[in-house]
Amino acid sequence: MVTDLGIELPRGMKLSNPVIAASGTFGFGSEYARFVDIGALGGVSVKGVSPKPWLGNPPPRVWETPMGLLNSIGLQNPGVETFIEKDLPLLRSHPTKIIVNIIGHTVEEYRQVAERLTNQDGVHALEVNISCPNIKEGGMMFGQDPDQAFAVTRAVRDATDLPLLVKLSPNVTSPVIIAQAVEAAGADVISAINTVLGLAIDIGLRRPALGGMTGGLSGPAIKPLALRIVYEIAQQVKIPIIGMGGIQNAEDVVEFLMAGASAVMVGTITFQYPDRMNQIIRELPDVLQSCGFASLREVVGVALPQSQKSNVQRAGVI
Amino acid sequence: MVTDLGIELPRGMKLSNPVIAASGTFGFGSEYARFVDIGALGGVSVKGVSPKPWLGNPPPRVWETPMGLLNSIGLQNPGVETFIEKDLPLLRSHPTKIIVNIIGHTVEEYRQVAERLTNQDGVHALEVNISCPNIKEGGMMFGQDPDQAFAVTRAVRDATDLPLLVKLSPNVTSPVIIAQAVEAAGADVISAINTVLGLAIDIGLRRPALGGMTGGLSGPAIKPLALRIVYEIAQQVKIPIIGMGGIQNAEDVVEFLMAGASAVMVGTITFQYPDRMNQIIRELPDVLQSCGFASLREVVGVALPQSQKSNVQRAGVI
Amino acid sequence: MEEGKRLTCPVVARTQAAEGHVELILQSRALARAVPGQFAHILTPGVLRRPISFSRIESENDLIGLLFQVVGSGTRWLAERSIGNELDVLGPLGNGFPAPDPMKPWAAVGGGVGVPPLFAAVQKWSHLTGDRPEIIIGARTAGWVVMENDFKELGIEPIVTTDDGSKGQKGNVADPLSLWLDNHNEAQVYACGPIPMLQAVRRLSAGRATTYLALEQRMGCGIGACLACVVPTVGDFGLSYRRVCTDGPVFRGEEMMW
Amino acid sequence: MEEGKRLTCPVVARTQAAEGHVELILQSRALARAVPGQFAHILTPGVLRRPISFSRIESENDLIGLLFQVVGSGTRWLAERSIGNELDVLGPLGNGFPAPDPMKPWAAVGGGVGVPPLFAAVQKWSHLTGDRPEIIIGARTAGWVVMENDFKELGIEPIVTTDDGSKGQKGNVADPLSLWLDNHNEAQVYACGPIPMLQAVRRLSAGRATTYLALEQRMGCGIGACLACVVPTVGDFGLSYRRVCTDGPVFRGEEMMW
Ligand SMILES: Cc1cc2nc3c(=O)[nH]c(=O)nc-3n(C[C@H](O)[C@H](O)[C@H](O)COP(=O)(O)OP(=O)(O)OC[C@H]3O[C@@H](n4cnc5c(N)ncnc54)[C@H](O)[C@@H]3O)c2cc1C
Ligand SMILES: Cc1cc2nc3c(=O)[nH]c(=O)nc-3n(C[C@H](O)[C@H](O)[C@H](O)COP(=O)(O)OP(=O)(O)OC[C@H]3O[C@@H](n4cnc5c(N)ncnc54)[C@H](O)[C@@H]3O)c2cc1C
Ligand SMILES: Cc1cc2nc3c(=O)[nH]c(=O)nc-3n(C[C@H](O)[C@H](O)[C@H](O)COP(=O)(O)O)c2cc1C
Ligand SMILES: Cc1cc2nc3c(=O)[nH]c(=O)nc-3n(C[C@H](O)[C@H](O)[C@H](O)COP(=O)(O)O)c2cc1C
Ligand code: FES
Ligand code: FES
Repeated sequence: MVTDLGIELPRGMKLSNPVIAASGTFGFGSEYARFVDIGALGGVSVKGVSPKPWLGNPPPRVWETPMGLLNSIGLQNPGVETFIEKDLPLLRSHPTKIIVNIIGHTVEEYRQVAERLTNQDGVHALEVNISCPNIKEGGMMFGQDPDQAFAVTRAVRDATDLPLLVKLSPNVTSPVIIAQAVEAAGADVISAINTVLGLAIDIGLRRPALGGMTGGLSGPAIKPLALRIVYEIAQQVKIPIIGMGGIQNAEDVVEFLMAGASAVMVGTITFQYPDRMNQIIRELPDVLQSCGFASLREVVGVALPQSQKSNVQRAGVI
Repeated sequence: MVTDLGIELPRGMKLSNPVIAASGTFGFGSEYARFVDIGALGGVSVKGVSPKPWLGNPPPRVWETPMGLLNSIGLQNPGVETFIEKDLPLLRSHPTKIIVNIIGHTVEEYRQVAERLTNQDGVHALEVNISCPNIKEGGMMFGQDPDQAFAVTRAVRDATDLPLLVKLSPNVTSPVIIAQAVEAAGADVISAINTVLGLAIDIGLRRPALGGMTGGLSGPAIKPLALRIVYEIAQQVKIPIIGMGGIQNAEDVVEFLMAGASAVMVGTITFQYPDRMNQIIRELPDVLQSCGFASLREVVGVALPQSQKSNVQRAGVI
Repeated sequence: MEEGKRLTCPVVARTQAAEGHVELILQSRALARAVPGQFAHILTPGVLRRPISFSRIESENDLIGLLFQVVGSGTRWLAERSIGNELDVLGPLGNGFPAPDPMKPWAAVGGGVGVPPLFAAVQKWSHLTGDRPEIIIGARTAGWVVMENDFKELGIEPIVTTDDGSKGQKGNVADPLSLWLDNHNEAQVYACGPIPMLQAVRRLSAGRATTYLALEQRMGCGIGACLACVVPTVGDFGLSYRRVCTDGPVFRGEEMMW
Repeated sequence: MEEGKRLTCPVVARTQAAEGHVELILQSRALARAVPGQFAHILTPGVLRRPISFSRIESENDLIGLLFQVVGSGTRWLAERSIGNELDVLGPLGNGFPAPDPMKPWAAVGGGVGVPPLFAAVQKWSHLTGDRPEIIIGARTAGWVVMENDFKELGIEPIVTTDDGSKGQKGNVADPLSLWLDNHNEAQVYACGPIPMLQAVRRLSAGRATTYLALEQRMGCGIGACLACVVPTVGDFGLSYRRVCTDGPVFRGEEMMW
């Protein structure tokens, strides 16, 4: 029986288990406090934070699609100062790892917000969001070009010694090239994937359903795409990967682990079932057991082509 | 009430309605003959055909995902000679438009098969598949690079005067750049989209679920991605677009039309409901009516940003 | 205000409230402590829960009502629930209406499925105010007028308007409201309905009455975490998007930027 | 062979065939003209239909059986059907078993849910052959043995094997088959079950018996259009992928390339 779900990511970042709340779906943590046992989560990645407050996109900002959710939030956030002052104190009262998702319009803004968050009590890691499809400048732009992805990652790397996750966009021809660029620039972990650029039409209104026109698709619909990207990247980079996209249950988590992820993030399903992450953590040992595994370590990358498994094992500091 | 669903595509290709069976999901047509009124369809795009027979990928070749279907057929086909001899005669007995989807490992193979199909009785158009994610050489490779997309399209264009559809891959950073390349190379119509590169893991077997490892995702799950690509391309090219990806009903068809498509193809849903295309064609007039349209022409591109609508109207030879 | 929880609530009654409109009565001690204007976020087969306001709140017997129009997959599924089925609900959520000032004239204006939360408010507070509140309820057509009889059972005769004139006054709720405002000073107006109706209410009331508007917006989480459900409001530095689920659903008219 | 159609068939009986196994009896004139080894492609809530063989075919009263193990979402949904529900079915599909040669010894070997199509074959043809066919049915464990009593009702005592020895002989179907083949010449063996079992059947029968194997493969269309359901077979120029849905499900042992 797998009893220890603990994992260790680079720079000594230890998680009690591999299940982390995905950025943007869990607010700044405390909103869900009365529905979820936050202390039992492996970690919480908070909503993207920028140097100054951002207004976000016009509503409607969400639209349901077949087994998917389109969103166009546009990274509305109160800015890093308000986050540090108001939200962080509440959040750090929970015994979990806090990952702050950061965002900027320019490389300099990414650097600024990273610097400001470094040495803040309760901030355990940064997740550089170079993949948000819902803003006009910055965001996904940086994640679609290897040079820009490198530049942002390097600037943030220079500004902080916190563990650095870089979150990749699926909306590219080759996710591997971007992954290699951010690895070369000093990323400690790759988060994959952010949402898939999509659109819905409100046929009654004869216009795009979302206020921001296009939006980001999340939820079970994108799981196969997310798994493919994790599987491709795991064969070509050495740093660990946190996989996400459409996870609904412990079996889905095992799929991501087998495809090469060392941990996972869980987003959209929380809207339906606020405590689903807790349930997944409870059920994971049984599912691993029934697949014949004695430890989490054995599972990671087991579905990769034979020659690539060692890569992941080397990377897998788990 | 919209009574005339007829549309006219370039080079005088007239369809009785805008609903076409999608390539690879409708075989060579006759398999479905006892379940579907083929003559009532706007057209049929047959399974991809290559100069010589192709073996295809090892099974399993399909896997169900949340509202989606992963496939890795690998373009098994009997080759163009057998197609002309055995399948085409059966198919052309139905009063519909026959579009032959063509595929090759090299530019020369695409040219060959196009040439061979030109002037064949019953072949009304060619659809150049530069977007199949399930073959190692050729296929999607050509659809991920604008220069190669141009080269294939130009070679086929030079070999035939049939109406030329070019089918694009969603697995690219910028579908618009590929669309512009094939437009410049002489494509008459853009088909968008082919399947989305994905993966599933069979956690019991600890390996990718499909024999070919990765596969192509189709079905309702991909509809938002497909609509986004149609909407982007419609703003940047002048030739008409045939939209597809996850269409289940007449409302979905209207979404694609509003996003800028002049016609649609319908694939995966046929496996569940063989006669769904017939049903969609029957219901389309009512749905258009209830949205307040008096003709098909008015609908196309109505959800595009204001400045772009004229583009589509110019293109929309419907 | 009551803190929302995740609850499992049995359906104890189901009525056809109007053509294509159903009211479900749920038994729940926690929900029955809701304030009118609050809502339940209900699990249905889709990827998102569905927000529905409380149409009645009976704290004496732990019952609440959900009255909704069947407009899509979620409400269709809800309409198929029957007695004994259980619903998975987050609630009560959001900020409801404030209790009306007993000293001031009060009108409640509802359009379509905006009527239910106003009924809950009137049911709770109508005995507080000196005069009975003025009730104005509008609908597209006669078959869609909801809760008229419920108001009558409280002893209040609502003014009914229909767009097509098939019942009550032809037209919308603006005309009777305008008339009422002409005759009442320092009034308070509670309203819920489509945006154009709420805009009219705000315009008519400007400078004459305090308005409380219960808004709708497409929601994700329903509890303030995802920033999906925003509406444009007047912020310190101009436009500011605020959340219907936790900053609302009830806003004061002058807060809105439309 | 009967041409498959799209049919709506009522469930007229439902039995718990074994632990986690259900048999549904459908009424359908068209399906009841199926050949043993053919299958139905059944609409369930997923994106794909589910293929299930006919476990019995009673053309006199227009009834067929579908006996399946609950292994996932589709079979779970099917197991929840009850009398009066209707199924949306494409069928009968595929090429069934040939009628056995009455002059030759006949054995039917089934593993797990491979047993049902063999029962349908034995039910139809056992009176044709001089000797009763030899029936060998295997399962993981006692609770999963299916249709043993059905064979007994035909007057045939099947040999039962279980992997864990909880019922019948411990081990798999290979040992009793091997024994039988030692004592029968120019035999014909019909088999259905997991691939390793079918491989063993083929190996044991090589040069001694004609084998007909009913195969499974994940399917798309079920009618030959999508080329999803292929298995590796011996073609004119080496490996050739052929379709289970229309070239099979029944293949001769020597056709397989495994
Ligand atoms: C605070 C609040 C209170 C509400 N109270 C009521 C009520 O008492 N009675 C009633 O009939 N309706 C009410 N609504 C509207 C109700 O939520 C929608 O009609 C319902 O969600 C439609 O779901 P559907 O699946 O049937 O429609 P679909 O169109 O299939 O829904 C698709 C998606 O859009 C969302 N959606 C569609 N229409 C609306 C809408 N008007 N507002 C918010 N989200 C929407 C759905 O929640 C779902 O996520 C309320 C909405 C809000 C925000
Ligand atoms: C010709 C044929 C005849 C069959 N006859 C029987 C029978 O008589 N009794 C019985 O219990 N089973 C039979 N099977 C297997 C049966 O089709 C699967 O068990 C069933 O499809 C599983 O569906 P699910 O939704 O419960 O499982 P899931 O695993 O949720 O299904 C996911 C997908 O995989 C497919 N799939 C899963 N397992 C199989 C399998 N073994 N073969 C083919 N597709 C599979 C499903 O059809 C579906 O598309 C037969 C299969 C074939 C091809
Ligand atoms: C409403 C919403 C808001 C999101 N906001 C962010 C964000 O601020 N930063 C970010 O990196 N990802 C954001 N995401 C993406 C998620 O973190 C996650 O990558 C994606 O939703 C896929 O996971 P899921 O399918 O489990 O939701 C958001 C997703 C949703 C649905
Ligand atoms: C089983 C299968 C086989 C396919 N084969 C082809 C093919 O040969 N050529 C091609 O251009 N597209 C092929 N496609 C892609 C479809 O034509 C279509 O682009 C895609 O499935 C999206 O539409 P849908 O969601 O309606 O199925 C195939 C799709 C499926 C599911
Ligand atoms: S619905 Fe998530 S913040 Fe309101
Ligand atoms: S399932 Fe489509 S060809 Fe067999």
